[in-house]
Amino acid sequence: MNTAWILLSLLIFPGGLFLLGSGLVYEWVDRKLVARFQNRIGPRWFQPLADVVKLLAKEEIIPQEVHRGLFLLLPVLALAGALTAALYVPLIGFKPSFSFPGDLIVTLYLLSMMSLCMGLAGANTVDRFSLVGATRTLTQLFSYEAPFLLALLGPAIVTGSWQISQINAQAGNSLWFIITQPIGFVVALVGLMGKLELPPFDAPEAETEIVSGALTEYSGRGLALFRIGKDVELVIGLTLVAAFYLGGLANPIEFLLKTMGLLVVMAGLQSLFARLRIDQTVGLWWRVGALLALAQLLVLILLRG
Amino acid sequence: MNEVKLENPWQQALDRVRSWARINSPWAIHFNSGSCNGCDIEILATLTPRYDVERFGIKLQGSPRHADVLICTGPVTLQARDRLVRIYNQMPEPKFVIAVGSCGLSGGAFQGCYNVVGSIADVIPVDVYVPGCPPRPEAIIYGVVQLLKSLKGETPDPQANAAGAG
Amino acid sequence: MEKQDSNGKFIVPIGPQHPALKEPGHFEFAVEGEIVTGAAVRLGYVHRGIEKGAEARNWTQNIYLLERVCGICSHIHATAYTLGVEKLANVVAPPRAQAIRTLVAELERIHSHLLWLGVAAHEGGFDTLFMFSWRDRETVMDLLEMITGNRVHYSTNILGGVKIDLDDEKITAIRKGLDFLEERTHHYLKVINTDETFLGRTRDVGTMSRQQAEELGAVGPTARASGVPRDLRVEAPYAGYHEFPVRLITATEGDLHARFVVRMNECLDCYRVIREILDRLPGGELATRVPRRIPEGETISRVEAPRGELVYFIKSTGGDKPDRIKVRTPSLCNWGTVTSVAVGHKLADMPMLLAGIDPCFSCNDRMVRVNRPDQSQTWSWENLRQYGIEYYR
Amino acid sequence: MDTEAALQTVEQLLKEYATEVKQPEQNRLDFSISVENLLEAIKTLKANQWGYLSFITGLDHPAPLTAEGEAPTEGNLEVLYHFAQGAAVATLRISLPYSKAEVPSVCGLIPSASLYERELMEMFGVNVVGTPDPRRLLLPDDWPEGVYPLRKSYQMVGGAAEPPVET
Repeated sequence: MNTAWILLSLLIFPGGLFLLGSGLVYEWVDRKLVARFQNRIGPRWFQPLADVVKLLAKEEIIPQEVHRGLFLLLPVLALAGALTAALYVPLIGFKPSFSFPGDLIVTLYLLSMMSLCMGLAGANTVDRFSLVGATRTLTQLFSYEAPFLLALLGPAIVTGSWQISQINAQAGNSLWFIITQPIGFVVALVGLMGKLELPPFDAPEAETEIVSGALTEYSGRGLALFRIGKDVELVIGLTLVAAFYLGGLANPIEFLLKTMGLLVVMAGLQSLFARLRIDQTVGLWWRVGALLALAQLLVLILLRG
Repeated sequence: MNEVKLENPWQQALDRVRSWARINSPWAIHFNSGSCNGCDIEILATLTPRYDVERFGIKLQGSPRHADVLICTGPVTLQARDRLVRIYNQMPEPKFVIAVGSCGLSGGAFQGCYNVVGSIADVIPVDVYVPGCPPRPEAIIYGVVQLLKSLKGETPDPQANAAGAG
Repeated sequence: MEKQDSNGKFIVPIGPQHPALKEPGHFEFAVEGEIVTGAAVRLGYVHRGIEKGAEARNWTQNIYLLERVCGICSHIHATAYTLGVEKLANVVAPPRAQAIRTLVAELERIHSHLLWLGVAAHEGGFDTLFMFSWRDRETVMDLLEMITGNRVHYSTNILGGVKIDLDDEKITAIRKGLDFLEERTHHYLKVINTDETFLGRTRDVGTMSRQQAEELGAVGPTARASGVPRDLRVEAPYAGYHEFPVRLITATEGDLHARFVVRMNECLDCYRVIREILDRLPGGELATRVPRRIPEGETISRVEAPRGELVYFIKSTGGDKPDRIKVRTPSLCNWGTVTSVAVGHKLADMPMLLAGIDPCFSCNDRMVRVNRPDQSQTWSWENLRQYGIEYYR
Repeated sequence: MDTEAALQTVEQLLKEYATEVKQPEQNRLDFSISVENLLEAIKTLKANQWGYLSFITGLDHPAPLTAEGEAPTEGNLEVLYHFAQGAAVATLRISLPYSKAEVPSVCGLIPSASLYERELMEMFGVNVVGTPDPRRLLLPDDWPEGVYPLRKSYQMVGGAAEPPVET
C-alpha cells in the first residue's frame, strides 16, 4: 500500500471527511428521533453541521488558570483517536482499510481516548463543574468501557479471532450473534450509550447538576472538536455492534439498515428513562451487567473448549 | 458583527458560510435578573412540543461558554447585576442579547425601585427587545427570528430591532 | 473563582445562573466526593421591593402589582389580597365571584403542578416526561387564556369580585379540557409509580418525617407528602371552598416520590372540584362596590397557593393606600427543609430535591418599588410603541 | 366550633404573659406581650402543641410630628409573631422603642424562624439576639449598614440608573 492511498483513506474515505459527514448525519438522526419520541418536530437535517461550523467560527476563550497546551491539544487528540479507530472497522460495509490480527484491541483503546481526553480536559480547568464532570467521566469510563470491551469479546471468542474483519466475515456466515448471545448484545448497546454519555447515562454532563460537565469551560473550536469526536464514535460504535451482533456488514445497504436500526433502539432508550445517578450507573453495571456478561463469556469459553 | 468588508472572494464565501451557520444554530442561555417568573416559564415553554424551538436550531445551553444568545428577563436587581455582566463576559464572541418582557425593556413596573438598577440595556448592550407581560412563547420566538434576520443583513441596531424592523 | 472555601471544603454553587434553576437563587453545597456535607442559601437575586412599593400605591393598583409577585401563582396572590381587603372593608364578594375565583385558582393549581412535574422530571434528566407534561399543560394554559384572556397574569380579581364571567361555551370547553387532563394525569401517576429509573431517583430521596416537616415549618404539598394534614382549603375555607369542599390529600413516606404522588392526586381532586363548580355555578352579580378608602384595621388573609400556605398581612390606616402589606410566601417556609435535608445526599439529588419543594424565587424576593411611568426613559416607550405598531401590523 | 375552642385554649395559655388581649377578627386573638415574656410564651405554646409559627411581621410606627415646645416622642417598632392552628390565629405583639430594637431569637424553639428573623433584621433593623445565621438574606452585600428599607423613614433614592450605593 503506498503512501498516497494511506493518506487518502485517512483524510477522505473512509476516515476523515467522510466519517465526519456521517457522524453529523447520525447525530441528526439521533436528535430527530428523540425529538419525535418526545412529541416534537426536532432539528432540521443540517443542524449538526451548522452547530459545528458555528462553533468553529466562534471565539475560543482559554481560561487563565489552565494549561494552555493541554487545553488546545486534548480535543484534537480525542478526535484523532476516534478517526484513527475508523480505519479498522468495516465502515459502509466495506473491508476495513487496515487490518491485522488483534486490531480489535487497538480499536477499543483508540475509542477510549475520547473519554480519557474529556476527563483530562475537565480536570485541566479549575471550574468546579468541570472538575465534578471530570470525576464522573472517568468513573463512567471504568464502569462502561469495560463492559463494552467484554461484550465485544463474546463474538471474538466464538470466532476465535481478534481481527475485526474476520469476526465480521464470520458473523455474516453464522447465525446472528444477537440470538446466540443476547446478553452480550444488550451489554454492548448499553455500554455504547454509557461510553457516549447519552441519556440515561449522561450523569457526567448532567445539565441540571453540573452545567455541561467536563466541557463547561470549552467554547468555540475545542467544543466543536469534542462534539465531532463524539459523533464519529457514535458511528464507529454502531458499526462495531452491528458488525458483531447483527450478522456482519457486507455491503452499504446492510450497513445503513443495521446501524440505523440500532440508532432507533438507542433513541428509544434515551427517551424512556430518567437519568441515572453516577452511583446508580456504576452499581447497575458492576452488580448486574458485569456478572451477566462474565457468565456468558464463561459459557462461551466452556462450550468452545 | 462589525466585520470588515472582505475583498477576496474566498474569504467572502467563508464569511457567507459562517453567517449561515450562525443564523442556523443560535444556542441560547437564559438568565433571570429579577423577573417574576412569568417570562422565564414562557421561555421554557418554547422548548416544549407545542412550540419546539429546536426546529430552528435553538438550543438552551447551561454554560455561558457554549452560548451565542443571552435571553434575559426582568429588571436588573442590584444583586443580579454583577452576575449578568459576568455571564455576558463569559460568553464567546460573537454574542447577542435578547431582553424579554416589559421589565427587561425598561425596568417595567419596577423602574426606580431601590433594589433595581433598571433595564437590561442599562447593564449590557441589548440587540432585540420582546415586549409583553409576559410575552407569549410565539412572541419570544419571533424575537429570536428578528435577531436572526438582522444577522443576515446589516449591523443589528438595537433601536431598529426594537421597532420590529430587523 | 475560588475552588475551596477557607475550611478546605469543596463547594459547588448552584445558581444564581444555573441550568437547574430557571430562576436565580444561590445555593452552596459543600461536597465530599459526591456526597453533600453542608448547604446554605442566599436569596435576593430577584428581590425587588414589592412590600415597600405596595405602600405607595392605592388599593386597586396593588392588585396589579401583587399579581406580579409571582408569574406562576399570580391569581392566588391577587385572591389573598382581595379577600383581605374585602374583609377590612366589610364587604363580601357575591357567590358567583367567589366560585369563579375558586375555579381559576384550581385551574392555576393544575397548571402549577403540571409545570412542576415537568421541571422536576427535567432536573432528574427525564426529558421525555418534561416534554409530555408541558405539552398537556398547554391545555390548561389555553383554558385559562380563554377564560381570562391571558396566559400568565390572569387579572381575574377586582376588589369586591371578579371581572370575568363564564358562559356555556366556555363551560363546555373547560369540561372537555378537564376530561383530557384527567386521563393524562392518570397516565403520569402510573409513570411516576412504575418507571424504575424514575423510582430510583425519587424513592427515599430527601425523606422528611412528619416531625421534621412540622419542625422545619414545611407547608403545602411538601408537608402533606410527609403526612402533615395541613391544607387551608380544608382547615379554613375561603372564597368558594365552603360550597365546594376539597379533599385533604396526604402521603406518609415523606420522600420525593411521595411529593410527586401528592401533587398528582391533588390535580385529580382539582378536576373534581372544578366540575362541581361548573355543575352548580351560582348566578348573580360578579362584583360589589368597595369603597376607595379602606377602614382602619389589620387583617390576615391566608390562602392555599399551589405551593402551600400563602399569608397576607394587611394594615390599613383608613387611607386610600395600605399602610403595610406583608407577604409570606410558601416557598420561603420550604427553604429550611432543603438546607437541612440535603446533608448526606448525593450531589446529583440536589436539583431534584430543590425542585421537589417547587421553589419559587420571585415569591421570596418580592418587594418592588414602583415608580410612576412618566419617569421612565422616553426612548424605550417610543420604541415600545413603534414595536407594537410593527408587531401587530 | 373548632376555631373558637382553639382560641379559648390559646387565651388560657397566654393570658398570664399578655398585658392586653384583643380580638380584632372572629378567628384571631392579639396578645400584647413584653419582650421578656416572649420566649416563655412561645415555650408554653410549644409545650401545649398549639399551632405553628406562620410568619413574623415587622411594623414601623414613626414618631408623630410634635408641636413646637412639646418634647419629641420616640417612634417604635412592632414585631408580630403569628401562630396558626387551623383557621385560628394567635398574634404575639411586641413593641420596641427605636433605641432598643432588640428581640431574642426564637430559633432555639422554632428552627424555621431563621429566615423570618434574617428578613426582620435587614428590613427593619430589629436586632435579633442569638439568631443562628445573621447574614444578609435579601439585600445586596454592599447595601449600606443602618439603612432599613421597610422603615417609614426610608426614602427611595434616585432613579433607576442610580443605585443607592456606589460600586
